[in-house]
Amino acid sequence: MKFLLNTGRTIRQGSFVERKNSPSYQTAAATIFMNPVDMLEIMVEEGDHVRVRSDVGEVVMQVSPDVGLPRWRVFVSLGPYSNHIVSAETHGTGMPDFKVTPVSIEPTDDPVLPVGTLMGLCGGVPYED
Amino acid sequence: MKIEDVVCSFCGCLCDDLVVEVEGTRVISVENGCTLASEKFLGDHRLKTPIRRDGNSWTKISYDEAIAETAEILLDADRPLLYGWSGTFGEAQSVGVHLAEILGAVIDNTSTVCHGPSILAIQEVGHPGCTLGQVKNRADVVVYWGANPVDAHPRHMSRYTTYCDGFFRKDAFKDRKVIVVDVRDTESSILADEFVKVNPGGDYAVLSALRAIVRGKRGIIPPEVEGVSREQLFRVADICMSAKFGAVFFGVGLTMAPGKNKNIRNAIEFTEELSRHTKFTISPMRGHWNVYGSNEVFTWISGYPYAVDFARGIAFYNPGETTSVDILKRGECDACLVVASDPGAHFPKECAEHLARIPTVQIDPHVNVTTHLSRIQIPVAVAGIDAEGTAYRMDGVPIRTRKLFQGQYPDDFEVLEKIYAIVKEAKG
Amino acid sequence: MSGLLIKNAFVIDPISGVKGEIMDIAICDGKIVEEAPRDAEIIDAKGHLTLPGGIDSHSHVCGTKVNFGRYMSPEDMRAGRTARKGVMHVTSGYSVPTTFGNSYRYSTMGYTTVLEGAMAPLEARHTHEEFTATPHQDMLANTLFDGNWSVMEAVREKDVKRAAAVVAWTLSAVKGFAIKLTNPGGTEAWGWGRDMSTIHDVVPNFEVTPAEIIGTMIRANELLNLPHSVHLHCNNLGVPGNYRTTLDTISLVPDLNKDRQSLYLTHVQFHSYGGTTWRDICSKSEDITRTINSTPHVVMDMGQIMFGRTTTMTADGPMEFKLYMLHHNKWSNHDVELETGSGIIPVYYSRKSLVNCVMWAIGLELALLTKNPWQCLLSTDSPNGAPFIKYPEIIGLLMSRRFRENERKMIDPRTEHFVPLFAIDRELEWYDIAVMTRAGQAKALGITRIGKGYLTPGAEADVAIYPIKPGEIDPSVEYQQVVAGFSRTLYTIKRGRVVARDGEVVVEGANSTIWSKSNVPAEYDMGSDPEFTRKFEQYYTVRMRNYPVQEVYLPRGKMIASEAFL
Amino acid sequence: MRVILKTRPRAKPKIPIEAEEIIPQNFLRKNDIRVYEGNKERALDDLFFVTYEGPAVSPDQVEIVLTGDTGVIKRVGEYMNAGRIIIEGDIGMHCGNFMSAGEILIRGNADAWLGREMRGGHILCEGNSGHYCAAGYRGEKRGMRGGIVEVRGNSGDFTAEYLSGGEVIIHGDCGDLPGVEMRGGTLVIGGDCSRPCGNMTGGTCMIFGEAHKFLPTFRKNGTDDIVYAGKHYLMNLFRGDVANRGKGTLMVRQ
Repeated sequence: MKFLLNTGRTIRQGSFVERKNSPSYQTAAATIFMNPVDMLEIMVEEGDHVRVRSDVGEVVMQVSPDVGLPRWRVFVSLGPYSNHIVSAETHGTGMPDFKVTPVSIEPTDDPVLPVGTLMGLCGGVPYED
Repeated sequence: MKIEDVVCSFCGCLCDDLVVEVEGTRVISVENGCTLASEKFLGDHRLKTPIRRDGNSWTKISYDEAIAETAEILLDADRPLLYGWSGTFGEAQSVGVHLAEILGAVIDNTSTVCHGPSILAIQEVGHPGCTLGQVKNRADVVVYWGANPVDAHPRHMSRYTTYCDGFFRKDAFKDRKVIVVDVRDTESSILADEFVKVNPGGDYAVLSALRAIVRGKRGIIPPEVEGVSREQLFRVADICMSAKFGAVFFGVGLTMAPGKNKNIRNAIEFTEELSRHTKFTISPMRGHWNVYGSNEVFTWISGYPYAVDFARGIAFYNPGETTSVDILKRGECDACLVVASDPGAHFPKECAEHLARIPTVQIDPHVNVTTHLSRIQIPVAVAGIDAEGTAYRMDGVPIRTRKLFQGQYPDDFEVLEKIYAIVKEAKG
Repeated sequence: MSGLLIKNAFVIDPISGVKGEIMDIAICDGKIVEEAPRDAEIIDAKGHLTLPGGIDSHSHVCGTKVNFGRYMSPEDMRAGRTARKGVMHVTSGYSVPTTFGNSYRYSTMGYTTVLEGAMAPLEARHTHEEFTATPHQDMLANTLFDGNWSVMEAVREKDVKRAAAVVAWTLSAVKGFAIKLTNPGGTEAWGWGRDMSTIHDVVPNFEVTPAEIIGTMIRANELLNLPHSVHLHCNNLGVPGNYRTTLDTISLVPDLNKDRQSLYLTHVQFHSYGGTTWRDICSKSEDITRTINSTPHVVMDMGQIMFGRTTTMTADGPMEFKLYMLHHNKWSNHDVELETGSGIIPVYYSRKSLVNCVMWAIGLELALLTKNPWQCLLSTDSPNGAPFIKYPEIIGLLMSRRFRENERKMIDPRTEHFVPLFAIDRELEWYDIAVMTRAGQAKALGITRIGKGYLTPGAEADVAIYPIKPGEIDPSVEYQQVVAGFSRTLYTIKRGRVVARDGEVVVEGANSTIWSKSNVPAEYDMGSDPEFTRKFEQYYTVRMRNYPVQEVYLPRGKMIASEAFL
Repeated sequence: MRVILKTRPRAKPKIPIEAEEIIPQNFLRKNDIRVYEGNKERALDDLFFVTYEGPAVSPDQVEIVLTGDTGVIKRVGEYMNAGRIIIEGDIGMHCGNFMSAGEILIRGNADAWLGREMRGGHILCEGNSGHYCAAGYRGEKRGMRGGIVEVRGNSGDFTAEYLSGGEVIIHGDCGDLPGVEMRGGTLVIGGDCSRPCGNMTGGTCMIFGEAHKFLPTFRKNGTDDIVYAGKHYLMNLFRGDVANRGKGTLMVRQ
């Protein structure tokens, strides 16, 4: 199913910014919020994993319901997971389209990757503290 | 030991009324702060020593080694990028600009992915603004547009707007009308007297419509503009025009939406239009602690607030070209120094991939997402906790942070000065 | 001991009564002395014009609004860009240059001391940070009190002593130098989008008038025994017919100080307009100077405008909004809680605009019609009238009637019907220029007491040697040489050290920041006044303890202490 | 005279080259043309194989041909006032900045800021152009003031921003907000675009494709039969942007 991805600050993501290797940060940054009707439609429940795909990449996240979101709109806090699927195109302004990325979402059994592993996919070497 | 009037170093509010209790080199309690402040002060997850990536593993190295290697990496580069700066204090930012100047580097701060578009808009039409106390004491209408203070600036409403009494607003909660404009319901929109829900990417059209209404052109407005009814647009315009003192606060919901700087420009011109009828001001909700300070410091030294390219010796500025995301996306830079920020977390994947490809050095107290992409990381004291210096609040008010205890880490200023000294020696 | 001996200098030192004679100047450890140390370095001035270091008593170079002027003007930054070279940092900017750009340009013009015209106390730390990055000039900050709530409350209570106490606490907290009033009362009214149109209008909610604020502050200033007088930007700046406001204001001023003026009026050009609209605006410089000539206890600066583009910036928020309504370019405004405001817009002064031509003429007339050069100092209110790099051209215009006549041919021909300029024959002399660019400033600012503005033993060794031989050129004819000469010194010497030579800056520089502290009796210490502190904590958005500027921001702070008569 | 500049292979091919000295007038009298690779100054020979063919006595007789990996070369043709530049492939940003006369032909694509603040002359891009084609500079009140920029392919966002004079013709589609802040001159869009002419105060914009997300602040002003490039079109006329002074003309094909 097609969705429009919006990203932004959340207090939970903000709370764990200085512990980015922690499971709490992972949970805060890799949760995708979705209208409950949409969840029914793609047959996922709270905590289930989904694969989110855009033109530039794909990433696995876990779902959480949010009735405040209109249908076909999803929200992820800013961070490495949402940025895995946001394009670096800035339209000559320096600023990527963090607010409007078209994505498709489907259920998956794959795990949500830890931050270090995700950066490993980008060519980095995970550092475990 | 209890320390009063402590300045928080998390967001652009720079709340300076925290009471922090310290035992030795640990913070044990925080009063008055929001959740973000508490986490910041109580957090105890520092990187202990400088580290270096050797192949697929990490080794601990000394500060001297780390600093010497960093200088070498920067000196070897043909197009180094110095990015970050908002998490540190002005004195360190100043060394950073001079380092960029001597290296012929590009220096950019986190405005690039925050309020960079606001700066571009201000450069087109200016900025009718004020300090936060003006709003606190006077405002009877407050508009949050594309901003969610409850999550991003948790005390903004209680220190400056909705819940804060002022000299001319003795009962703020009753005396002020709050309008929230956003694409989704948020914790902040629940608190609004008037919630305007706009289609994603529709802000520009809504602002144009509001401007036309304020100019007396109601007749042209169609029944609906980007999900907002004509009746609501009229109502919002009327509330604004009948305000005695109105204040617009806008967030990244506006700067990041399609149209970017043009959205902000439209919001500023809306404010200017209102200024012909009554008193109105507009202010960006600057996010990352001292990001506004980095704009200030960059400006008085180089003339430009961010995205400054010294490759040709003189300062050149052109966001979209000299901004970090663009430079990384195009694979231009051949070395990167990251200071007090986390592009690994906050830049799109293509940028992270380039950071991993080139020698990236990070100066930061904590392990963060960029750590995994770096070659070297140098841990430093945390600004506002064990390091002190100047920071600028979102409205331009400069405040000096306190050093709560003497820790074991050098601060950003000391580390950067050492790198600068080596570079200066080499450059003559 | 480091010494320097300047030989064969053609010295004009008005404060010491030297009106142009060839002499030697001996310097030791940053001071002028009777005799230079034996190993002193020698500079042969070869008869060139040698003056005390230039002093700018009203310029906008550092602080929140200046930096915002830079921030919002990347187009301005495209001019004047230089790369790092030797000890010089990168510079950018034409009308609002970067701090190093300002500093180097002033230095090559022989200026060693600069007063920042307007500092909002709440944002003082910013001004001091930029002072540190303006390394070649000793800096002073006028501190804004025009919309200060505590001051207005004291004025309302007719309590001069309390007003003085608020000033004393604030100056000492923010390391300010003097009292600045910018459109007094008007900046508070602007908090509601309003303004003051006469000095007898009532400030909303505070029930005081500009006249009462000005009168009280002049007396408070003298109670505090501050080095400088009140420094006033009158109400109604830039409004046709505003000369009446200016004359009304001058009539308020008592003569209270034997050493200097009791009121300093800044950028008076902008306050000397007759007429009722932009269509019939005319010069009222004769009325203004007639009054100044008979009021020796008032000193003014010109606020000359020069043609070309620049950026206007002032604490006078409402005025900038009016200007924006005329220009429709870009407009910034920044109100500062409980204190003051500010505004910025870019402008272009055009020779084709009659209004601009009238403004241009008025500034020159003020200088030419004021009999006593100590009462009319040279300024452009930089960058409002023009960037300070235009000073040499202004000197040329003042010294040469021919230069003025040549300009007359290029401006709107109707100008002469609205201004008396072209009927004025006076050409100023070297001595007048020396007064109007340093000695007069030193005296008006009250900083001769710390060795500024003269060259006799005991003075600070701030010296400018210009490539001009006064006996050998006729400024009336060879005005271009005058302009060139004042643009670039042979040597600029700051605190006994050569800082610039032939237009090139040769050392990194380390300035001082000069500030005032008036010692008040304990009962007038606002820091422990319950009412003052209660209101502070309630209405400001920073804690009182976080407000004062720490000593660390003034690495070479120089305090002028005085005893208050409270 | 024909000057052929073929790029040499480079160790770090993504580092941009700045080459504002590559303009016809310089090749007539200047023999030490400098170019910049990142923060390093280079001689022209360091980065290009240079061949000269034939003589020239005035700059309008100079033709410069750029070939090879030219897509990262910035500022070619800046302040050009005569002659001709032919780019066989792509060209980097700011091609033809401030040019006042002469001709630039780009056979490939042009990166952003093509013809920025152009005063006169002619730029033809056979491929696509990037964002801010024929636009202004940050903070400046006026963008392109004269001359012609013609793009055969598509153009990016903010095309002709602050256009004040001259003509911009995009045969293909434009991105978002073409003609934004426009105050004079003519913008012609052959294909589609979105949100045209936001905040325009003057000038004329013609759109022959679809105008998506049309702004609510343009006033319908009837229709008109116009002739463009020898053909008749029935156009819907609009005046706007009434969020501002509203003195611009926007035409969209019916």
